[in-house]
Amino acid sequence: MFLEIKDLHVKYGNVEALHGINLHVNEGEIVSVLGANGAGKSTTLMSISGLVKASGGSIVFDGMELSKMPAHKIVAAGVAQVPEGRRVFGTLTVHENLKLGSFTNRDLAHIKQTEEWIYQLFPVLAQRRSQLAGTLSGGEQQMLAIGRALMAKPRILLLDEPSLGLAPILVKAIFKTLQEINQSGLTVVLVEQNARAALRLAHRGYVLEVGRVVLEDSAENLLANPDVQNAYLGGGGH
Amino acid sequence: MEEFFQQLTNGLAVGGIYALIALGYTMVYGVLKLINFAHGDLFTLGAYLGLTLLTSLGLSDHVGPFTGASILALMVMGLVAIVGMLLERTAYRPLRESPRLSAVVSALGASIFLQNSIMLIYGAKFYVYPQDVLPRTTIEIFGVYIPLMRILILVVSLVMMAALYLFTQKTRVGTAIRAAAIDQGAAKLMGINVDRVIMLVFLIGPALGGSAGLMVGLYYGQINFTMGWIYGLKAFTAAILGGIGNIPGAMVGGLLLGVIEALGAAYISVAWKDAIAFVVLIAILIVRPKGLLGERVAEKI
Amino acid sequence: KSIKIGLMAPMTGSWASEGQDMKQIVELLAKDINDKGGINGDQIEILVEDDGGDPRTASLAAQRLATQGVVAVVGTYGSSVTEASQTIYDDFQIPQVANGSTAVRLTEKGLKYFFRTCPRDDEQGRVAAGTLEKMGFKKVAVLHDNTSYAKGLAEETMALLKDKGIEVVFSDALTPGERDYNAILTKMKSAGPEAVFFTGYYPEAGLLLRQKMEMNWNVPFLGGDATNNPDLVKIAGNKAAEGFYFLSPPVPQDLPAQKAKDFLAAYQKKYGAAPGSIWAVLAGDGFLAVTAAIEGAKSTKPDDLADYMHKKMKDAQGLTGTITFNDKGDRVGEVYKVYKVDAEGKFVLQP
Amino acid sequence: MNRRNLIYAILALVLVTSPAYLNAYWVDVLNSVGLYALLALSLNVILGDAGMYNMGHAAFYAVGAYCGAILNTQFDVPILWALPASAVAAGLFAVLIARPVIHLRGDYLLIVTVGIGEIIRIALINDVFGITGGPNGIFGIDRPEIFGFRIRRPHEFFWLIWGFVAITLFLFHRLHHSRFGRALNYLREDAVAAEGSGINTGRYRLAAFVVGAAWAGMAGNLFAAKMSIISPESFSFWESVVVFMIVILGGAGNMAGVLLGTFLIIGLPEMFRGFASGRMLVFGLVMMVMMVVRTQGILPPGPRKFKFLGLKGEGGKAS
Amino acid sequence: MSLLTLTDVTKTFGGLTAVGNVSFTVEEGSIVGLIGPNGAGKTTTFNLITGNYKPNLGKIVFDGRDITGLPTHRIVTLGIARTFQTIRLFQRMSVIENVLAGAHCRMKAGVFSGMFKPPAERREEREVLELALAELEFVGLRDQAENLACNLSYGNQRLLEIARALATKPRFLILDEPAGGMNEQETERLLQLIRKLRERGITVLLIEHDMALVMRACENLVVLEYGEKIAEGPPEVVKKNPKVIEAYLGAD
Ligand SMILES: Nc1ncnc2c1ncn2[C@@H]1O[C@H](COP(=O)(O)OP(=O)(O)OP(=O)(O)O)[C@@H](O)[C@H]1O
Ligand SMILES: Nc1ncnc2c1ncn2[C@@H]1O[C@H](COP(=O)(O)OP(=O)(O)OP(=O)(O)O)[C@@H](O)[C@H]1O
Ligand SMILES: CC(C)C[C@H](N)C(=O)O
Ligand SMILES: [Mg+2]
Ligand SMILES: [Mg+2]
Repeated sequence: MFLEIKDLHVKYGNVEALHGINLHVNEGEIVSVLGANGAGKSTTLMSISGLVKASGGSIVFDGMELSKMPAHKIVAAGVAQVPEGRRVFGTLTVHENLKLGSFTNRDLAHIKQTEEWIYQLFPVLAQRRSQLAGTLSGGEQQMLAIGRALMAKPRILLLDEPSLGLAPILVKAIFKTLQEINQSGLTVVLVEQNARAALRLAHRGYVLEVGRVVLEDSAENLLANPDVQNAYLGGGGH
Repeated sequence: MEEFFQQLTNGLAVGGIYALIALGYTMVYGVLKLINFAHGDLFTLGAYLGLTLLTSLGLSDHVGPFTGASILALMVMGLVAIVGMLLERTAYRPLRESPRLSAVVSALGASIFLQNSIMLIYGAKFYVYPQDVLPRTTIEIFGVYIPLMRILILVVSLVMMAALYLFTQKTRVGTAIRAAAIDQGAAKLMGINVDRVIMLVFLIGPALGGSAGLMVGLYYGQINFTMGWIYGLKAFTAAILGGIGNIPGAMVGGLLLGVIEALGAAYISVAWKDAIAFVVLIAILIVRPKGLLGERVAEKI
Repeated sequence: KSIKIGLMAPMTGSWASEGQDMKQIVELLAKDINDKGGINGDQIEILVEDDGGDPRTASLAAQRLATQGVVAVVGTYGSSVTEASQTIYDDFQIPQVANGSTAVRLTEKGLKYFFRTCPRDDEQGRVAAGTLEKMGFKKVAVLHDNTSYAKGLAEETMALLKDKGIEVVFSDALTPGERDYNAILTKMKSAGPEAVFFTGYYPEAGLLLRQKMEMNWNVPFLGGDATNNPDLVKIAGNKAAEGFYFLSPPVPQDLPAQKAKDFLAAYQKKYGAAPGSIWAVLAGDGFLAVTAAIEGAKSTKPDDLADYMHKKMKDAQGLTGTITFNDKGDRVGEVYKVYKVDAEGKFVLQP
Repeated sequence: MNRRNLIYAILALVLVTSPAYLNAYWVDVLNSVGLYALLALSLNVILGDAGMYNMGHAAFYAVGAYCGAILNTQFDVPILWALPASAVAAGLFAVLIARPVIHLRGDYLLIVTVGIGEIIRIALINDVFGITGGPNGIFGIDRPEIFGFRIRRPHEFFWLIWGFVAITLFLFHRLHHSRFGRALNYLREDAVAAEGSGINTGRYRLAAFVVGAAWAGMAGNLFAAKMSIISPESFSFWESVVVFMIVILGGAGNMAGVLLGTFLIIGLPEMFRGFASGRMLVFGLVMMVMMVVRTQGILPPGPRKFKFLGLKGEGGKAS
Repeated sequence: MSLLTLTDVTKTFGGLTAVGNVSFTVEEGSIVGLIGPNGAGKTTTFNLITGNYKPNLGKIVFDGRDITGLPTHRIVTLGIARTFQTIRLFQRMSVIENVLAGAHCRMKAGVFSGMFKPPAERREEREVLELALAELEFVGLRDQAENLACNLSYGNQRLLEIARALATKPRFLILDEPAGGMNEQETERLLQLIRKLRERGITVLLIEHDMALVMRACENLVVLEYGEKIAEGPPEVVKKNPKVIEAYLGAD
């Protein structure tokens, strides 16, 4: 198994946010994680990346135990994340942000090539190459955050609400891109509020509720599940 | 006119020292947003360690004055860097996630601690560097007297600034330092070892401060355990003047502050010179609220 | 039962070496008296408080001494530090004998319990102006450091110089505690004085001399009594210090009295070196004045002591000569002398 | 809640009875603590409540002290009568100097206030307008008199100073729980959002400075009355730093914390006297350790409590 | 009657024209949507209306009064309130304290009445507390009143921003992506809330990328691209506009 999370517990101070999550991702899959606000989706992704430390359980990625590894080593092992709230480096330029994405990657030719590819993917970014990231519009920053994560040449990409604040046309474009890069072999974990679009893209999905996994199934089954429809797909849909 | 140029060189010499200390200040500030009030005391420590090493090793007798001084400088920088790193570990690291001013108070505590440690170890009296460690030649150009030491101070500051600037702007690690300065969490997500980056910064900053201390000892000869306080404040002022966090800014701010002081003393009043310097500082900040070279990103709302 | 006498001295801060000497001298003198059976049969106990050479610390130190039952206090060194403690001792009615604080004002307030064993700056100003006149200078620069002592002395002297028709071509204040005084020296040089009178303290004087030499400026320098400390030569270096004049009561090795010679020998024996400056020795005088008063008045009551010292004490034996106080609490007698630093850095009394 | 009030009451009682069993020295230490408490409480309005980095508070203290001293020595105004004048002088001074720099953020404001403090000190040393007495300062300030009773000894000053602290606590507590107090907190948390909520942030920045300065001015007046001599050294940069440390260490924005901070920073070094010359070393160490252990300050402020009971739409739900 | 009118408003950053010659009006009592691609200048337009930025050119008239260049707090007092695209609550303060921030501009007490608490001050305090609780009730956060803002979930934080804005007693409310980060169920509740706002007589200007929400909530849309207005009209019409489809909606 590519990524396997077993009985993951996470605490913020004294409050436990995750009460034993079990989740796995196979190589080449897109796995979607759904859940209401505060269910623990972001916390799960952050503990995979090592930014919050697990208080119990294990996270194994390609045979490596991540839960005890420092964050920078996890990234070097091939885990990249597009964090919630984008967190681009505001006073650095777009170009420098992308450069930093490839911090663990020393293959210069590949870096250049990926950067060009990202500029094709998001032409606005090419125009804004030397603008400071902090002055980009919300959507532009989101594109930059995705581009930056791709620069790391990851083996697994964790996305935390990538469609947040993006224009519909871009949401479509990004989801299409995700599908493409997935088809070229990249494994993807996708956290989304836009559940319908996410499930259409994903192979499998998980539903989180207050720090626990309450449902796990194939994407089609989840889409068809009346509970899921009620809770996350806004009932009837359009 | 002669007097003007003489005063200008006087100011540049003082400013060179300010700049050197300010570089270390700005370096640390840039990453941790921490006003390291203990920086001035690391500077003092540099001066004292320099004196101890100088008198106990007698380096220049063996290898010549300049090589001796360079080796001495490296040793002092190394030792002060270690103290700086320990300081970061004990007094600043636990405060990384807490309000900024908490760390400032911890830094003030560290400053008091360091200053009094030096006093207890060396005693409260003035110490005097041996004279003529470096040749004390003064050259005269068109009636302007320039001691060689001053040229040395300026050159060292400029070289350090250029090196630091290139390092932070052009290298991979330098970019990592800047990224960590903005958002440590996001930097970790880039695979940057943030603890290492901060440690590095706390090696470089104090080392620069220590080297400035040694320089002051060698040039002025007289040191005492409280001197870091005034120098630290001046250097902090210089860093702000140039735009804190900005490396060329520290240089510009330092030199400018030195020159303002000298010209203020020369043409207005010696007794008021510090007040004049602050008035100029305030005037500049009113016009440029982020200092001379500080970044001026309008906050995106 | 023992008699407690307080000593307030700069044990830390920039004048710490003076404070250390003061303590050693007073303690040695006290031991001497105790060994001989004390005063009126009582042993003496010395309580030392650090004033840090700083007025605020001094006011706390004074409070502390005042509440520990001392009958009198000796000290302290700098005028501004003494001034901060004066009213406190006065409120507690404790006689205070300062040893280095020469500012005129201190005894002009009509405080009943304040005395000093050092001379006053009006005398020092007179000697300074006289010396400059005698040396034949027509244009002088006066520099102080904006402490109350230094500024007072500078103003005193300038007024006298004006009367003598000597032009003051430059007068300003430096900031003590800095390292680089080139800007001031450059400015002063361009005013073209024939001599410079610096009224500040020795750490700055040393730097001024050294930097003056580095800019190849050979103007004679005269210093006030606060430059009288061997550290001056260490800071400036022998070469730069050579030829520096300063005013001071006689330095320890020039004290004529046999009592002083004996004491200095004993001191040297005990501590390995002679006291650095005269000021610490004057603290010894303060202590001797207090003990003489206790002995003479046969009392430790503040009013008795103060009265005795003001009116009855005549030519009590001190280290620097005999001690008599006038109504204001000032010591009677002219003591300022001119010294010059020689090539070895020794202080040589000028005829 | 009730337990906390009980603790406060006990502590207040201990303090009020302390002159009965402390000697003059320790009472004087308490007086010192009281004066610094006033200063720290006034700085707390600027630094703690409004979040503006002011490291030049000694400037306002100085203006108040000199105003009182000059009125007293030159115009024979009884020193306590000059109290309002000291407040007004320091407040006006704050309006003058703070207005142009009030928009500066964070560390830039910090260094500017340091600068203002230094400019004032240097001006005092150089005897501006010929009324400050230069380095000598002003001496011969009358002892304060209340109802014909002349205050001289530490035990007498204790009541004057701590009485003033009590009044200050009472008024500032109310101010904190008012529209003004809340506005300063909004400003501290997020100025853009505060402005966007309709708060005139510029005006409140200035107002915070004026209130803080006026109070520091009155503290200065009391200081002058107590010392009977003031000089520029009493208003050095270090004084500003000490007050700054008190506020942050105690818990910026919480008056109980600030008071506790004052006792620690001003009182503790006195207790360390046993360490002789090492006492400042211990002090520095203790400060580092306290900050590291209590990273938010010893008693950080909490959210305000409101009584919802009895309001419209409240079905008797107690809070 | 039109409540807000923008006439040829332009804002540049350095060489970049974020908003260029934009004109539109908002009728009193309506709900208008402002849409457009990322970086089109929507948020900037909001910031111009609320005085966070000053326009380089053009005029903004609110309720017959020229508000161009007025400071933000004045504009709020005149009756325009807003929420922020990136949440800007007073995170370490309680929910009720956050709402009281909005009520500030409707109060009078100053320093002295704060210290001396005359009856008028006490009455005023009680009134705003009631107002604040009522607004919390309105957005459904009444039971969170004493919680810290940072402890609220993302969606609830957005609602709290709305409550704070409402406490300023606005006539005109500007919402910048209020549904961002909400799931569909929460979005549905938001839609109800926006409709209730209109019932209270508050005019709403809304930026949102959630087309489902925009289509259902708004009666009029203004579309920006590259800082310029490219379309305007009722949702059904705008939706079919080829320019809008190409630039913003994308073809299905
Ligand atoms: N830094 C933090 N400190 C304390 N508690 C936190 C922190 N971050 C998250 N939490 C709490 O942990 C829980 C899970 O939060 P998390 O952010 O993982 O949820 P989420 O599913 O990503 O929600 P959303 O859809 O709002 O992004 C919530 O109760 C939240 O309040
Ligand atoms: N303070 C600023 N400095 C420089 N450029 C800015 C600034 N604010 C905005 N911009 C630029 O102006 C343009 C418009 O930004 P704005 O935030 O208004 O877009 P938006 O329409 O709200 O986009 P989104 O839907 O992504 O939030 C963007 O290209 C952005 O980079
Ligand atoms: C002890 C002396 C050197 C000090 C100086 N005379 C003063 O009054 O301050
Ligand atoms: Mg999340
Ligand atoms: Mg926007």
